[in-house]
Amino acid sequence: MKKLIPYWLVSPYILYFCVFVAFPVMFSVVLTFHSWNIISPMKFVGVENYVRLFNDRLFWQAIYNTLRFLVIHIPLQIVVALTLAEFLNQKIRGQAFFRGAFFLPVIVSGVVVTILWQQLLGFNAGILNRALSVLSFPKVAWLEEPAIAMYAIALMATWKNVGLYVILFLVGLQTVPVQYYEAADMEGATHWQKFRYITLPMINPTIFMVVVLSTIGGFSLFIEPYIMTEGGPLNSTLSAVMYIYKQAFQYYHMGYSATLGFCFALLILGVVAIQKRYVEQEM
Amino acid sequence: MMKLLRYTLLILAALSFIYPFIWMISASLSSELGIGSLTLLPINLTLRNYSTVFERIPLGRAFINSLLVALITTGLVLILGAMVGYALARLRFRGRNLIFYLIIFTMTLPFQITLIPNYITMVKLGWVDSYFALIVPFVMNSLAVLLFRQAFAGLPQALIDAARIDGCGELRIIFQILLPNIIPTVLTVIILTFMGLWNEALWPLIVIRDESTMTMPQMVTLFSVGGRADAQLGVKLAAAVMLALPILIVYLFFQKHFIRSMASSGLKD
Amino acid sequence: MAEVKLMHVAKSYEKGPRVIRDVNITVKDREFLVLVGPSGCGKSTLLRMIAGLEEISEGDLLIDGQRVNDVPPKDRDIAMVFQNYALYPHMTVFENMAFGLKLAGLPKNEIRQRVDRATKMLEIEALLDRKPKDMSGGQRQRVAIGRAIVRNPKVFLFDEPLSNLDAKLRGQTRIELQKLHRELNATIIYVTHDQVEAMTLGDRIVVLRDGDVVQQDTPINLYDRPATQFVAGFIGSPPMNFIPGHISQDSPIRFISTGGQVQIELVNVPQADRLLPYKGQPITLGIRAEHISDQPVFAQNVHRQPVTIEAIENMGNETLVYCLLNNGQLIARLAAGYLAPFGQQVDLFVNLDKCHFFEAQTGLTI
Amino acid sequence: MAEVKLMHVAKSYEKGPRVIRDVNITVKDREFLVLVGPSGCGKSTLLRMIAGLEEISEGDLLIDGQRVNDVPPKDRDIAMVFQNYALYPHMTVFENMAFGLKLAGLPKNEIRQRVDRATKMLEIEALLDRKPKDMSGGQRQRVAIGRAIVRNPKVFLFDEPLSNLDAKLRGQTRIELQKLHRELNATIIYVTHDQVEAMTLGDRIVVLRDGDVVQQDTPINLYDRPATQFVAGFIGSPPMNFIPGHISQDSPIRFISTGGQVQIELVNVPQADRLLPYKGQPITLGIRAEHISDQPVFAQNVHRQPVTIEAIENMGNETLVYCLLNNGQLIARLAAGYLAPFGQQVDLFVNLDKCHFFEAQTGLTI
Amino acid sequence: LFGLMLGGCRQVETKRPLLFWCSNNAGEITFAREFTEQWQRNHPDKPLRYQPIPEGQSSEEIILASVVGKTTPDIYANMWQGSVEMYAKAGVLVPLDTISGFMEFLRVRCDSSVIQEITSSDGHIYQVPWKVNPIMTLCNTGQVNGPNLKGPPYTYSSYLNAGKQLTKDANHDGYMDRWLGYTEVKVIWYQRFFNFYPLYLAASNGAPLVTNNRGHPSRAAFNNRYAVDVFRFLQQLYRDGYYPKERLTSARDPFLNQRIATSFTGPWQVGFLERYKDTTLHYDTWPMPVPDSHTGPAYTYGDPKNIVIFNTCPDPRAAWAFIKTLIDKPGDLRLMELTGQFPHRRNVDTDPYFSSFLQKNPKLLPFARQSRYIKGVDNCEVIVEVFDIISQEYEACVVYDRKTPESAIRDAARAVDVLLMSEKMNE
Ligand SMILES: Nc1ncnc2c1ncn2[C@@H]1O[C@H](COP(=O)(O)OP(=O)(O)OP(=O)(O)O)[C@@H](O)[C@H]1O
Ligand SMILES: Nc1ncnc2c1ncn2[C@@H]1O[C@H](COP(=O)(O)OP(=O)(O)OP(=O)(O)O)[C@@H](O)[C@H]1O
Ligand SMILES: [Mg+2]
Ligand SMILES: [Mg+2]
Repeated sequence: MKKLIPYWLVSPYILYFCVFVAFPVMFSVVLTFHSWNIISPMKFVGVENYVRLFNDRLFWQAIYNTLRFLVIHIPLQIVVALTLAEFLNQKIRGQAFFRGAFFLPVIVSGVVVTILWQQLLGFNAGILNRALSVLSFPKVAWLEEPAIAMYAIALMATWKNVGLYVILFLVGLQTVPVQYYEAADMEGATHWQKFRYITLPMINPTIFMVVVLSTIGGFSLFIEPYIMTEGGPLNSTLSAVMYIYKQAFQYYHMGYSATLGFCFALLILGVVAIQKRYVEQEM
Repeated sequence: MMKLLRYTLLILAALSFIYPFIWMISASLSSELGIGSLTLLPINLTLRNYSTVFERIPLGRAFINSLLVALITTGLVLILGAMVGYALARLRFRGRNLIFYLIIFTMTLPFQITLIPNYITMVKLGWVDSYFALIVPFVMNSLAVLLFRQAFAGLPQALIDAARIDGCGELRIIFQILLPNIIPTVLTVIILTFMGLWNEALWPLIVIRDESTMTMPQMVTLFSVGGRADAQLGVKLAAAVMLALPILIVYLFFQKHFIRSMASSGLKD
Repeated sequence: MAEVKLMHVAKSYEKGPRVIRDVNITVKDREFLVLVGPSGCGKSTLLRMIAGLEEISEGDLLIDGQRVNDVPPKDRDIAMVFQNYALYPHMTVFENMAFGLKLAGLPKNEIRQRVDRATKMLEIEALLDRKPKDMSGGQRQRVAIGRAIVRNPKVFLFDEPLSNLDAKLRGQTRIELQKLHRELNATIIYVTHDQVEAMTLGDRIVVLRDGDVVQQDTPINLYDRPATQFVAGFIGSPPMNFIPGHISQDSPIRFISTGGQVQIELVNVPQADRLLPYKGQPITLGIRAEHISDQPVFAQNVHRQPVTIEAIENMGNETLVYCLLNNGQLIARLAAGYLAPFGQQVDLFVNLDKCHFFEAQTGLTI
Repeated sequence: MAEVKLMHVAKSYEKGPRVIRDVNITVKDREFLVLVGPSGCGKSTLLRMIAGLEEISEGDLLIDGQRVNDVPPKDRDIAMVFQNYALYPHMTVFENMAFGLKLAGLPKNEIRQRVDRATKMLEIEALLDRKPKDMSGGQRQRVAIGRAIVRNPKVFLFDEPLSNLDAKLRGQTRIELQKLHRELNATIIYVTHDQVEAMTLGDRIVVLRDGDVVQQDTPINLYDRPATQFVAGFIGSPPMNFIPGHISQDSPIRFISTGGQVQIELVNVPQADRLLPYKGQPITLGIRAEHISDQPVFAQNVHRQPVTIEAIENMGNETLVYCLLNNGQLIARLAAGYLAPFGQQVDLFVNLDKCHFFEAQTGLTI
Repeated sequence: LFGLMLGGCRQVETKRPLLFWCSNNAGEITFAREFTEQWQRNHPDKPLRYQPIPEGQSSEEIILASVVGKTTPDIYANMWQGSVEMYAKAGVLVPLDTISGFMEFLRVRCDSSVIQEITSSDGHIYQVPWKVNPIMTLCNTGQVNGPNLKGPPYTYSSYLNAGKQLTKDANHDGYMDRWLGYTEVKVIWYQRFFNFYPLYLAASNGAPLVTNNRGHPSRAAFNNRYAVDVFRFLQQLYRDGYYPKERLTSARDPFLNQRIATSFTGPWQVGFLERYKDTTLHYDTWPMPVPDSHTGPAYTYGDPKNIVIFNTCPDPRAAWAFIKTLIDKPGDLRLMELTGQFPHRRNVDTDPYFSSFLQKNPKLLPFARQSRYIKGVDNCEVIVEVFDIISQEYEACVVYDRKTPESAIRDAARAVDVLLMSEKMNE
């Protein structure tokens, strides 16, 4: 009887897992071998979906875009978050104010943020461009120029999330005992040397966690391009998730969409696993 | 010198985070003609936009829905998350590691995979257009379980032992003895869950069609992309402000605990 | 009347080796029994098995003659005081003490009474409304004991209750525990890894090592007649000096240290007869610091040993002298104020009547 | 040659009261100076001011006669060992030790040489490639010292370097620090709150209290001739017994304890003359545990005092007896094996030659 | 938890009122309310209630989801003609031609060409043609009739000429801020209804995008010079900067702001402009621009929205009876009055029943006239994807000038053929 107690406690999770994780995953796997438009019956098509996937230029473009987003977004995020955190991690008046300000976008709904950023990024009326022209810089076609649009999206995603990472880094920084800095003071390290040789290595775990978190988050890039650009211009911001969504909910190619989703999930798990391995090695 | 630079940079950064919100609020209070400008203060101050929003969509009802759903779900996440987290952290049983890995797996699983099947599940259960569809799929939160697991693992075994000697059962140990001692984690879980639920727009869009069951973000999304805003920016912004306002107020209210508890809740690993 | 009996008790954790092996202990009614041993030897495990917090893998646990292996903790009529007190941090002192009683369904005024009595006994009446974090270590310690007392248990279990206190407070609390034991008239089982606590508190001491009972006896007997080299080294501070060597083949038998720097005639030592069979075999000689002197005060039966002084610690009331001997160290406890330059050769005198001899292989006392 | 001189040094933290008040200390070349005092008395603050980690609010700090108040830490030619060692966790032992030298721009082989010499001295050659987390407390401690040594500083600063070690290791390391001091020939300033460390390590001890220097002297002098009641109580274990009372008006002068249970003729005590002016005034009598005996061995000048035995701690080599006296406690250090039933009245003998007397108000020694 | 599930399942159907989903803009909601109330008064025995369709990104999504969820309404007004085929094939719609009196009613309302357009590939009719919104060229008359300008109606070259005159940098900050026109540059498929598709219909006199020969596999039908010309024309507009690539929708409506002089849009825009315009804005409406050589009327896209009855409906006859009240002449008039949209019936512009309304709303008159020359979309299950493929090429060619119009149209046609082939095979 006593042995059963743990199982009672985890039973809600098991039930939940079966219904909301295991079933969907299995269902998706089954779907990948079918053609289905939701309202008509499913039709078995063998590996046709997989064949199609390999020839789907747009899907690979979407994967490429997603990776490109990660490559822009993650370093940007880390540099900005770390800089702000490092600045905050000092005797500073108005700590709470700054932390609160940075955290503001995190708590606000993505819907609000996108509505807001549409106003920020407009070419003519956009606040950003108007600020630029006030400072007599040339205006930038943030969302209309294929080479730039992804940067704009990354900027927006960074703006939205960076507050969380500032906090995480701040926590990381504060767990570095002062003694290390004092010891370094005794040995004559400069500000930069202390940051480079003590802070950075010491918050390595935090950095890796931020990388992993924003990788997972970045792979699910969806709402920003969905509302801001619809994947354009010239598909330059079409993210994998968006494409999967489009296949499912615009064309109702459920089977194909599931196939895409399935392969994409494998990719994510692979990347995260590699990262995790790396993290474990580091620590 | 260094200090001056630091403050300048911080203030600039803070401005870039706050200004858009201020602009949004003041624009939503401006008349349609005044919106174009970059000001901090509303031009031709008016509440027209807000009254228009309320005329066109039942935002009050949506607010109640959102609140109800978020509160109930958060409560359930707390209870269930604590139970599972406790079992994982403090009890030894066969399959414990398996469950732990399942949770990690769930966390990394992209939502697109589960979206359609879950919708079908909702249909099969007849939960479309009901609160169940908004609540049940969210009652388990992997992050909450992990946070609880970590927090429980950090408590001394002796606390549990003492409670056992005093005659507590497992549930009483969890909720009467342990939970009061990991308040930061509880707060973090509450805040993160509540925030996530409050802002969730995609899932309601899929499972809720009935206006009287809609949540606020759903309503506002539909309003701003749909036809009822008549493409009027001020009205859209007003709706967006209404959506952001409750969570902002909660946030301002809790802000001190908020960040401190995030910091001390072990979110760091 | 509360007697605790462990009969062939053994424990192994899941997929682990045995951490307790065939332990037999009888704790008599009203006895203060101390379990002592180095870290990881299984003291806590044993105590937790008695408390019912850990399953007993094999053997029987009897309390007052009744087998309680499968009785849940709360029904064993025991109370436990934990190392870090394990006070519920979110409850006041009163609530902490009353919690168990409330769960047991006692009426309010009964609870009140019991708590009052305990707080009076421990002189913590003033703290009743405080929370643990607002108290000093010593106060918490008392509350933890109070929480145990209110349950009127037959047996008290203590798991290193003093190890979180600073040296001064620890000394005070030891005295109070002695008094408490007299007042409560209860059976107490007390775990510590500190030999001083064991020596000063226990009516009887059980020395554990790697899950085995090495010796159980009164403190004085443990100190004067340790059963093994391990016990001899564990009890006493500074630890007993050990000099490895062997017994010479020739007669009269002599102890010759490894390296040969120490050579002692053993004809007159009390154990002379028992040492005879060890001729030519390796043994270890043990001598406590206080049985070494800088003057030949011990009548006749002394051994003069030249040593090199390595360090001196003047404690005010005594001086510990660390000497180099045979590549090993010899510590002598000399009178306060003893002074000698470092590196100097001096002669020390070893009281041969107080020497111990141990089998080199088994560590058993000869 | 490295002399450290603190002249009228004071410190107050921003918006705080003074935590260091007008301190004057001269640390002589090659001296091992220990700063000791209760927690919060300002020891660390003082040390950190010497290191340059904390600003000096008032007064001058001279190293070798040069004022260094405004010299940054790295240029003061000092090295510091921190309480929890502050080894960089992500660097190996070698990197830890070499870090400061690398920053100073020393050539590679010079660094190698210096590290080699230090590791040899500390016998940690085998650890060079380990990271701190893979080492025991004692090993980390040595590495921390090694990191200080490689810098060839004039002055070593230690801030409670042993407080994270367990009792046994602490004892060992004390001895090693003594040896190290002899080998390095360096000036050492050492902070601790443990009086045993202070007594056994220091050439000279500075006792601090609330930011003030109470007494600075050699260990033996501190023990035998404490300047104040505070020092007397702080140094020595168990602490000195204090009996509050007053000097009688009548002649020959007597000490009468509050409550009157203790009455001692003071004619023959060494301080008799100095006590005369205190007639009728409150004073405190102090006597160390080892100067109380259960037999009148101290020739003539003893005082027989009946007491009630409250607790007995038998340590094996000695017995501490806790007696009730005058609502207070009196601790006597008696021979090993002393036994007496609790609650019994016995007579103890106080060696009047070893008594201390303190002004009740100021605590100053009379 | 189990209790929760049981509770959720308890949604037992009792005798329920018919549910009518209307579009969810203010006008149509009022329209639905009025007619529902009227119905309730006249038929208290057949309860019916209305509800604005819960709007999603597109109402198509909502309908589909409700089909999957079996939460479809009984009557849905505002079904896009292009998506009826899919639902018909899935068998969730009631074939209306089986209801007695339906065909008779229909023949009175519409031309035979319309009836042919809405007849499904299985020969049944699943939709009631309800309303149309012809896409036309809205012009700011204050601007387009300026000096050096030959005003509307436009041919490609006169339109381009207008662009040259009207596009300028009014505040001299180095950036254009007045344009000839603007159409959405996003690749979303339905945005082509407001640029490429009506222009294509106008140029080709209403040619289809996809051939639909019964028995043969469908093929792309737009690989012709009309489509290429349209692409070239539009490409020119962007290349010369007459149309901004930058998104203007996020700010206030640019036509209202007089930042653009023309706009391809439907009659709903009139209501919007009347409500929000300031006094300096004057405008009028003309057909879509046509190639210079074009003769005859200019067709356009009519954006037909139709009424369907889902097969979850317990009483299709009552539903049809209700629908009839919506689309008889008084219903159609009321629709115009409330929404400014046009009934899909013949001779709206000349029928005296509607003339007084049109006289009162002269701005709508051009749309009424245009409604003689409108087309819907081809009856094709994957029409959405067809538009999406065209959109992709449209963006590359027209907006970003990365392709010639010829190759863009050719590539699009090829992709559509592949799509249609694979659809055929999957059937
Ligand atoms: N939950 C457990 N699972 C597996 N092994 C355990 C567990 N708890 C303790 N052990 C092992 O059992 C042995 C005895 O542990 P125990 O805690 O009883 O030692 P202890 O004597 O109390 O030590 P300490 O003085 O450090 O408290 C140790 O080797 C330990 O590693
Ligand atoms: N940064 C600071 N700001 C304000 N007050 C401080 C600061 N650091 C220390 N203090 C105060 O200065 C006094 C002396 O502190 P210090 O750390 O020197 O004590 P200590 O003797 O080293 O004590 P311990 O033995 O506990 O280390 C204390 O009262 C402390 O509260
Ligand atoms: Mg233990
Ligand atoms: Mg300190």
